[in-house]
Amino acid sequence: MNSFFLFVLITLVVLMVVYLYRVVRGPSVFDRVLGLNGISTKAIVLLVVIGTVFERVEMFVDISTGYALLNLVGALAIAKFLEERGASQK
Amino acid sequence: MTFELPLLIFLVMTAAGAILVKDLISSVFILGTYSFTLALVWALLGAVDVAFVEGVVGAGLATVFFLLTLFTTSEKDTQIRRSPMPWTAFLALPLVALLLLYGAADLPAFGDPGSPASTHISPEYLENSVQQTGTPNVVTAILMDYRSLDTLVETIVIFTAGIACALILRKGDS
Amino acid sequence: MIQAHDSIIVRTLGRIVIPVAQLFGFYVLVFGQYGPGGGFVGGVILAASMILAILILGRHQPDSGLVTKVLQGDGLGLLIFAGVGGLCLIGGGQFLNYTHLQIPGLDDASRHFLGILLTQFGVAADVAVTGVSIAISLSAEDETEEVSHG
Amino acid sequence: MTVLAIGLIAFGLFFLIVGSIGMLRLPNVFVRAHALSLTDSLGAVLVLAGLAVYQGFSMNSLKIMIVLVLVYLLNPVIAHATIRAAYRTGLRTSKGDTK
Repeated sequence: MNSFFLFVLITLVVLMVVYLYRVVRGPSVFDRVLGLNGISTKAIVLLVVIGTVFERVEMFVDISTGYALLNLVGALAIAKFLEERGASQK
Repeated sequence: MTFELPLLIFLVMTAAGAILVKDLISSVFILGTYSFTLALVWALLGAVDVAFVEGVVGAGLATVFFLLTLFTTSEKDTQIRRSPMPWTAFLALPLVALLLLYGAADLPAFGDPGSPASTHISPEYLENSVQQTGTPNVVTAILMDYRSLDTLVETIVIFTAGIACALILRKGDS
Repeated sequence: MIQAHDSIIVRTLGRIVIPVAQLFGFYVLVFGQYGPGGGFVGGVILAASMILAILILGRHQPDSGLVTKVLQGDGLGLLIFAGVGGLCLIGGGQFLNYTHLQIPGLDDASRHFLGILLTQFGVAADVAVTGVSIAISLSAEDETEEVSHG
Repeated sequence: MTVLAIGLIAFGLFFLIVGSIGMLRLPNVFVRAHALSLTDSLGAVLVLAGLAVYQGFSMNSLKIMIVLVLVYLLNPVIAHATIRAAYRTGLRTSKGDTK
């Protein structure tokens, strides 16, 4: 079972690298935002998986709930910022 | 543990990306990713409280503050103009890296029970904190009870930062 | 001034998520003695929930009236923290030595537990108010226009 | 129970991998948002459900369920807000569409 979770962990990190490529290369700013959100989703799942491996889920679940809520604040701030900047350019 | 290696490589990749990217907005995004990854590394090392603070402050609140700062700038302010790297850096940086690696060879191993940090006072905290304070989380007990004066001064620092921001940035006579 | 977000989906989600975020902040704050978290993280999550209210519902709307009230509490958290220390002084001990909190019927460990809880509330209040205050300062309120009008 | 958990996690991992391939290969922002909001949400939710099943019925699985509901609510809304901003700033898929 533990080796299966290790496989899940390494797969998730490899998927994060794919999203990082989109964040660094992305032709428009919105590609970068989407990539950032994809990475944070992976990070939320990854924390719960790490907690399961360590058998201390009750701690790591709190961290991942905090991540999920704070991620919303950051993403909405980014969206509003880009919307207002684009509107002021025209 | 074999899993640390891909995460650390990912951490270095995000740090390099935040420096090399062309405009400030993308740099802010990649810094958010960097904080996420650093928090994952802390969680993997077992430092749960540090991971929580890093994730919540670094990835959440700092990104919002950076963006609110960028709100008030114009488009051409957020482009980074970078001068070419001086040739002395190519000589000096590998030397510094070698020096740091040489110094790191003398550090105690990870989790070594005989290292100076884990023999001086931390055994006493670990043994007595539950009886003395009734708090199972040792980190909270140390921060808020044994070292509470330090925490008080940190709180004063945060308060001062808020006051300074309000004094400098708020307009009007309010 | 930050306008309200004009998407009905985002505003509906905000009405659901903001109370959840505040509840979670209090949970992290109170249970910081048993799990990860504590005053600092709880305060940051409370501040984030109020910044979320500013971003989604708008700054001067009646829905985000809590933010205006919170801004009056600058320095309250520091007062709570230092006040607990002062109570220890009054009880005849050292500053912030919770053994000397003079509450009858409690043993030493419970006094320390209570002192840690109260100081955590102080830290959380300070961090939350400061976070909202910095966000409001950075968002460049156009109070100058109101001044020039009146 | 463990077999069900492994099945759910593997199924979710499949969706996450498909979402990543979509993020890499799809042609423009508006199409890539599908990879993020639909596929990625489902994958993450399936993996979290598998982990909750693996824990058995306890306080821990309840907490994992809270994270699951939050991810399932927040992820599509974030994609919606981002794509809405992209559309408002005048980004279009083809040149004929541009105002």
